[in-house]
Amino acid sequence: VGEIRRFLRDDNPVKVSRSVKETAYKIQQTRELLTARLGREPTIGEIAGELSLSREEIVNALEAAQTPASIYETLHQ
Amino acid sequence: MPLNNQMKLEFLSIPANISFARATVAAFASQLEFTLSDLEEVKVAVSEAVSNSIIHGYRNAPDRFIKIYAGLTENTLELSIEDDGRGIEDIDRALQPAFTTDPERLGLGFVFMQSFMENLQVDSLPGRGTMVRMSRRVGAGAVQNSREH
Amino acid sequence: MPLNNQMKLEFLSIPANISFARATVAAFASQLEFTLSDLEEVKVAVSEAVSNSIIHGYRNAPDRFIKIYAGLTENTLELSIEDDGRGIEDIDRALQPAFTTDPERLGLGFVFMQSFMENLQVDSLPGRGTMVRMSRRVGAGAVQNSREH
Ligand SMILES: Nc1ncnc2c1ncn2[C@@H]1O[C@H](COP(=O)(O)OP(=O)(O)O)[C@@H](O)[C@H]1O
Ligand SMILES: Nc1ncnc2c1ncn2[C@@H]1O[C@H](COP(=O)(O)OP(=O)(O)O)[C@@H](O)[C@H]1O
Ligand SMILES: [Mg+2]
Ligand SMILES: [Mg+2]
Repeated sequence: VGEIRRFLRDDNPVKVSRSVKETAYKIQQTRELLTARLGREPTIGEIAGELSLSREEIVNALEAAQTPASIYETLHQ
Repeated sequence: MPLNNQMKLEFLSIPANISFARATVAAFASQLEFTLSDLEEVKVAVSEAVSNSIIHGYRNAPDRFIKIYAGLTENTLELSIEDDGRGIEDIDRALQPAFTTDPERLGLGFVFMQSFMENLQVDSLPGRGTMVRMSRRVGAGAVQNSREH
Repeated sequence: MPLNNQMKLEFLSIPANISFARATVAAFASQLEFTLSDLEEVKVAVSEAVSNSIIHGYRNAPDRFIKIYAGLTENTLELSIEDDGRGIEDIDRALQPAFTTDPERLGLGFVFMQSFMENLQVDSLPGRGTMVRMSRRVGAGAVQNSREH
């Protein structure tokens, strides 16, 4: 378990962390790449397959990278 | 159409949960073959409905609950967003573009929901609460988009 | 400690919802100042508990429901994961490393939950269901980690 814990460790603060931003950037890059390759917008499954991420991880990375999500939230946080 | 998956989410009526709710619905919807743009639009619709419940339904009381029910058929996300807040007096009027009961707002929430989702249906009883139902089919965005060009 | 936020999530007992549940809990927990690694560990614990409900609690029946309740205090995520499935005969034995009732499994689920989370508590009644409670404090991982080195 100690091994797995060390393997998983990556001590970036999660909110607006560099690696979350990098993941979000990679997702957008892959989206453009696949759009060019397929001649249409890729599905989330196709992006997930290309990046070896789960669909949900893609959704969460995009959400985390774009906080605050709305003017309303900005005003109230 | 038979439902292949179902979830129910209940959370406190605080602004921090707008982003949580939209991410959760998008994560659930991502089990279907939506595009990222489809999911972005679904997220906007969820944000609008949830912030309406917080702002209008509960008038920013932070101790009430909002419920989201979501179902997936083979190709459709079905959504319902509910509060038991103040409710809407005149639903037809509330749905009109630029109608708002709050002079600081734009009155475009329902317009967004209507244009990004399908089958928008609003049920409400003054003093009892509001339920907003809508759905989104895989491929619907693409069709709409190509029609636009 | 007072709760600053609360959510409840209920979903069908199908494998596709394991990754949905872990992503949802992580999105909720990310309202506190957890690190990415903290969240990875929370996600492992959620996966283990949810897959236990699916595999052991419901023996892979796809039409049952699993409930997750989550609360946030100023610095702690509190979690409870519940099913109303078969239940556990002998909880102490189930918690032991390498104990499993399924010869194809490793019997390490509870070990992971115990090492990644704090205050693991298991309540269960045979034939009625199982409730697993656990919590995770901000900064707990860092402390534990520096102790290990
Ligand atoms: N959940 C709700 N509870 C009570 N009233 C609501 C709710 N949702 C919408 N309304 C009413 O409908 C009106 C229009 O909503 P919307 O189109 O989102 O515009 P806006 O939020 O900018 O006012 C609101 O101003 C409000 O009066
Ligand atoms: N939700 C549950 N319902 C019924 N039995 C459970 C549940 N969770 C755990 N168990 C029992 O506890 C045992 C140990 O669980 P765990 O440590 O996760 O190992 P594994 O899942 O690999 O068997 C399981 O084999 C099962 O008998
Ligand atoms: Mg609105
Ligand atoms: Mg297990």
